[in-house]
Amino acid sequence: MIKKILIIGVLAVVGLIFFDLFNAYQGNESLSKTANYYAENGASQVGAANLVTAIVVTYRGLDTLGEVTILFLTAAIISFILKFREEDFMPNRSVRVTSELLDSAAQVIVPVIFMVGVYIFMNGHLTPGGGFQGGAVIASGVLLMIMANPNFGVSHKVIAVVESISGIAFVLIGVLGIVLAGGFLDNTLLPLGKLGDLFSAGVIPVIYTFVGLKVGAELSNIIGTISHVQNEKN
Amino acid sequence: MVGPIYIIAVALGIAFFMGLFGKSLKNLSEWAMLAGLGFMTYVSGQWLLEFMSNNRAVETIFTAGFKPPYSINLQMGSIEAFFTFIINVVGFLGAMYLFKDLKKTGPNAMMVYLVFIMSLNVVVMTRDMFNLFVFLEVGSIATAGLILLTKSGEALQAGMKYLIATGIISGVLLIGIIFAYYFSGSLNIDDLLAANMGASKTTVIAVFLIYVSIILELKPFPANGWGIDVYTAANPGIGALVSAATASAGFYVLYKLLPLGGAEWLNYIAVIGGITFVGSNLMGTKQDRPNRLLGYSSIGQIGLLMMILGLSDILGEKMMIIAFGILISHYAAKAGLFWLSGLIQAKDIKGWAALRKSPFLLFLFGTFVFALIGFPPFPSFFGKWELITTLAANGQWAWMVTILAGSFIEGIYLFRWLGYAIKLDHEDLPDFKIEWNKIFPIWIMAIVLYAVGVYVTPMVEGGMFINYLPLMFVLFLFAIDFLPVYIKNTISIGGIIWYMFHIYPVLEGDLLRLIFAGIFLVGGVLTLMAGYSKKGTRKGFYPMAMMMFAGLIGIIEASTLIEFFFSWELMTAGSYFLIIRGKRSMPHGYSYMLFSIGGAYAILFGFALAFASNFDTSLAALGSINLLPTLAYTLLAVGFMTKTASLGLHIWLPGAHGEAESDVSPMVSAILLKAGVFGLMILFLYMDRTSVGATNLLYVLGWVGALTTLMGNMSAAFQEDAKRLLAYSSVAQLGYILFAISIMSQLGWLAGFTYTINHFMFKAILFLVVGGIVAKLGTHYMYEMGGMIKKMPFSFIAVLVSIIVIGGIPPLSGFAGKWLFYNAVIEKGWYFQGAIIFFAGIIAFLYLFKLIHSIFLGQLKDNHRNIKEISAWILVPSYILIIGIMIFSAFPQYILQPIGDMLAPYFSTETLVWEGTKATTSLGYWDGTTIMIVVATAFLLLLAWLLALSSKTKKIEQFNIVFAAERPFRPETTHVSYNIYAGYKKALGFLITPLVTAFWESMSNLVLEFANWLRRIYGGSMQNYAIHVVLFIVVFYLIALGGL
Amino acid sequence: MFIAIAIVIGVASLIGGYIAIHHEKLSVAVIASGLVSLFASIIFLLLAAPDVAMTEASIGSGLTTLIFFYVLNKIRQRND
Amino acid sequence: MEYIIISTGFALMLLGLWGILSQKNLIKIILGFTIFNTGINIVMVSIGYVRGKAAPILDVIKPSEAASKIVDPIPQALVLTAIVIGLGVTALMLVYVLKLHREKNSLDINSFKDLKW
Repeated sequence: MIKKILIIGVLAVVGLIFFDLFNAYQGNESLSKTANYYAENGASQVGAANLVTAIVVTYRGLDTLGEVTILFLTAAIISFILKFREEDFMPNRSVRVTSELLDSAAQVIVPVIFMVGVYIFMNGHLTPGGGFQGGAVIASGVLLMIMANPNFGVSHKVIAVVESISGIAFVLIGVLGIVLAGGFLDNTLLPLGKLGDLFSAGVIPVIYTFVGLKVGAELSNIIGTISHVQNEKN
Repeated sequence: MVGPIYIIAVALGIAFFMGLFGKSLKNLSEWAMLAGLGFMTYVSGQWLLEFMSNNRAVETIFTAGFKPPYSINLQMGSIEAFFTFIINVVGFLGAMYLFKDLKKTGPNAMMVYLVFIMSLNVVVMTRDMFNLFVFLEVGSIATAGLILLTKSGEALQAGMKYLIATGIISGVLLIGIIFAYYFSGSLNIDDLLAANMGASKTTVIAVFLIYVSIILELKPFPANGWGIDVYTAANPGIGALVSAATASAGFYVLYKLLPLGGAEWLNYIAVIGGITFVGSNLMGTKQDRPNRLLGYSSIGQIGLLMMILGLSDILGEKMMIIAFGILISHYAAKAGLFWLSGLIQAKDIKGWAALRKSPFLLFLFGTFVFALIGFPPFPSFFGKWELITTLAANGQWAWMVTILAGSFIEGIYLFRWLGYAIKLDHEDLPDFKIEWNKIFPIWIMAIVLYAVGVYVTPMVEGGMFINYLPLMFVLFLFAIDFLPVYIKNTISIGGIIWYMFHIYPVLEGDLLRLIFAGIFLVGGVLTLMAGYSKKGTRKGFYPMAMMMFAGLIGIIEASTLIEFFFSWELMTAGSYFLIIRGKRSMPHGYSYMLFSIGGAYAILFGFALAFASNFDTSLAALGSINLLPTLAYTLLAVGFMTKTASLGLHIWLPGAHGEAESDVSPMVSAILLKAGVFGLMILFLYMDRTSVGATNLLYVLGWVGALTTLMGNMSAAFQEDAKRLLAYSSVAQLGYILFAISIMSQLGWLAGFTYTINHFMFKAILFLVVGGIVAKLGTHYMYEMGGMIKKMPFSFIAVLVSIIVIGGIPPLSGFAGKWLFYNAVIEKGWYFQGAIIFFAGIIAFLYLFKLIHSIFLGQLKDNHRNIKEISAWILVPSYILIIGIMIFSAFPQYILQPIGDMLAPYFSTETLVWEGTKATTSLGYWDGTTIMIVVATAFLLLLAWLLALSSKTKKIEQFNIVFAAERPFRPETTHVSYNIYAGYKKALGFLITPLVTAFWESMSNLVLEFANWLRRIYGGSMQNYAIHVVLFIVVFYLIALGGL
Repeated sequence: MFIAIAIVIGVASLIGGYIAIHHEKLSVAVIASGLVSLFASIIFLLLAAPDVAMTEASIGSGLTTLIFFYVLNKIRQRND
Repeated sequence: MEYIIISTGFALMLLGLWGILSQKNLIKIILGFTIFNTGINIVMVSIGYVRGKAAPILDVIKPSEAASKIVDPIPQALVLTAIVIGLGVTALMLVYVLKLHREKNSLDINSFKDLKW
């Protein structure tokens, strides 16, 4: 009880800090200087209609690389924590009988989900959404497959290959930016094209595709590992 | 030049690539990881080299082809190059060290490892606030993964605690960053620093949030339970990384963001750092788990570094060298210690006794411990020196006390630990395998410590004068440590003799130094000669003995404060290792070290005051202290008195000297103690003795000296242990010296010198001979000896001569000392103290009689019938010293007259006048040569008479009359000299109740109890640790911004 | 109009948050927290941030919730 | 409106912190973290909001007049990153809890106090 009162007291002061922050917040009437620069030059420098994408992939591309790395790390850590083994993915251990209806529904729906995912990250530079959202959607497709059929063999190998290749591609594009253009992850490796076209915005669609694939693979990896972990007998 | 961006690209590329290896190429992963880390090390190393050799501008790396603040930019300057380099080096070596663990866990773990090191590189290089956040997150997640390389419940719990705490911290940081962006319109760190957000009341909140989260990442006390547990539970290889690499990166982040808030915030950082430094070290004192202990120590060191950053306004341009020295020592020593811990895998620091199986590992351990405490020649020594002196120059007394107190507390547990490793009796020493991939990194870290230490020496003011020549000799002796004793002994003696010739021209004309150099070097040669009686290789003895002598002679040679302090610490380190060699010396070595560190810090404080008085680095600065002069004199005197073992500071001596090896006792007693005397003499000569403070100090010291003498002699009289008796006798003799020089007159000082020279000679003889006898008979106890006069006539004569000197009986030089002494006392008018000393002098006869009687006279013990005379190698130096005593006794004027002349300028009146062999004072005269001739004649006549009578004496064989039928329950009670002074003890024993020991014991209990009480905050609940984190934020907020 | 929606959604998300933290049944709590994310994505739409809204909906309320359920499921299996 | 929303964000943060600091069940604590993070995200996006302006997508808005017509895209980009990081941390925590549960067969935070002092 005393502890709860202490916590409430502590949080009251945290509330005070937030109140300070709230008081400091005055809303915005105009853009900050950095944002203003992006608004004015983003389209011409990067060629992406979606400025958020322009920032995420190009201006702050290093953050995105770090972000992808975090998911990558998480997947790697989870698989070694849960003592992941290839054998666990062999579809010979029936855990649960699934309804045939769900199974066949999944077979119809999953390809659609994949298509949607791919669409989202391919169009990341034009419309809302991008690699992360698309990747998440693809992962949810994988999830559905696992739910429908727990014995579904998410081939770890395939996932690993997709993950690795897209990761390497991301880094390579970054390095090519140094060699061929102005710096690491420079967008102007490819022509910027016409604002609003699918094939525009330099390497953004390419990067976002790889990010999407990589995020999709990483998330599937995480989900697959958790769902297939066996309960140790002890 | 390979661009720094390739550090990221290559690390990530390899990490991503590992996923492709599959089963068939799985074995490639570890080599790919090592290659990646090697590449990263190479890139940062080449930049470091570039910045060190060329004066080139900072390299900025723009990503995405745009200029900041519109895109993220990285920066590679000299400091970034340094930090990335040390991170990558420890990353590479750590990977070597963890090679098998990583391999066992599989490629996933290697990816995590590689990405972890990469993220720290980016954290150092990035100039974008949000990018910093992202890569800090990468680092924490990777850490949470690497903790689980150890598959234990504890590791899981620690990881969870870590995740919860860092989850809260990163949330706070994120809010801070977004508001910083809101206020300044930029995420670029340079823009944020320029925005001066600390100035406005509304914007300062963002500054607060960023500071508090970065500080929390550095695990400030007491909101750091989550961090400690990581150190405790994780694989020590990971502990090494977190301690060396993560902490360095975090420290650099704080440095990078330091100007964010303005000067006011520096104070908070300094205070938090100070609390962390002291608090965390205090926690360490009650700790028995090695990894956890290292965790506390790591956090303490980072606290010290935080404090240095906080004081950067005060430290000015010196901050760099200070922080560098302390950081690099922490980095290398902590990594090395964690790695050692991983080798030994003991659950308790007592298990480190296993290190004894490998002298090399013990050497490494010692290196790391001494580097952490800040002994020379390690970089932390120079860092601490600069830190304390610079703080003194700015009048920051409180900070100086904090730093020295924290360092001392750190010494408490580190030296306890080292003592365990060197000496602890351990029934079943745990076995450990020595694999080259684990040893190699540890060696590298030790080499780094020595190399950097030498490298920074000239950067410190006055440091270029430091003489590394003797240390090279020590190093050489280390290298030949496998050779047998007689070779090393000859080399050592040769080295000292060579140094005598080397140093004589330097010191010629400076009699004071010449005398002490003579004591140290001649004494060194003579005591070393006894070493020829030892067999085997005596591992570790010679380097340490030479280190002590190097320190001793360094003190003599020193012309600057830093040289003096450098040598002083060197001597302390060497003598510590010598003392702790004795069979039962562990606790005594430990208390010797604690008193020595305490004393050294007192000296450091005093020197800092001297330096700060008029920015003079030379030893002459002691002569013009105008900052708190009384305090400075007192601290210096106390510091030197820890070595002379004056009353109150003496409790280490009897054990340390009594239990030491037979030829170490004379070294540490006859020779080492004189270092303290030399220090006091230097101090007294330089200080302004007309000032009120100095006069009072001298008066107090006079009393301390008198009481020390009384206490020492009484304790000696009641001893049954022969070597302890001699040890207490040393305490008493040093009391005489202290008293004599406190008189501050020419006569007093002459007496002091006479006592110093006498004590050197007779104590060397006594410890050599008695030590030899003790070793021969296999017992320390005098009641188990007896009748040795016939077995060891040469020893008897040596002891007899020494006793005559101690007793001050004519014709030997002891009488000269006494005569001068009482003249000085009467001249000064210190009658009370003089009476005490006189009384103590009578007691001295008691123990002297006991000593010679119970060893040499009386019944020969049954089991000693076949004992032979002690080794000639012990007798030869003793007899050389006896010759010395005879010369000094017969011709004192050859030494005392020049000393008197030397002292003349310092003291107003020349009270001792020499006419040929006759010395005259206002109270009388004395002629050593004449006395010698008279007494010698009388003696010879007596001897002749005795010899003439001896033909009539009848010899009776000794019978065993002690027991008729049964053994007595306590055989010692049948010995006449056992408890011989029971009556006196009854009457006067209360005077030597070990009050001082009790005082220090209760002090240390107090500290330990306090630590024990305080550490209840680390109750183990992860939720409570989260509350601590939030509480830290809240309290910091209330203090910094809440007007509290 | 927007203000009214903001208030309603804000209150709803706080209630959701309260349930997530205090409801005894873990499954209900997890769903409630998923709802909080969903409300948050509506808030992001109000703030003219469709990208964030999409991400929050798919990752925050979708994937996160699912992972929670997977883990709960594993824990329950073990308790049985 | 943005004031209401940012207050909601702060309130969610407090609520999440309350959950983290007071709940005994580890799953609840992680739920507290997701709510805490959601609150942070809301605060961050609100920071970039400009009253009455549109989303930063230049499909209808012409690039030349974008500066006066859109909200700040930077906080949105940051939040995108933050959400993904949050997912990673949450997943990692959950797996930790899974393992902890196996260790002691309990989800109570107070049963994991093996390391202390």
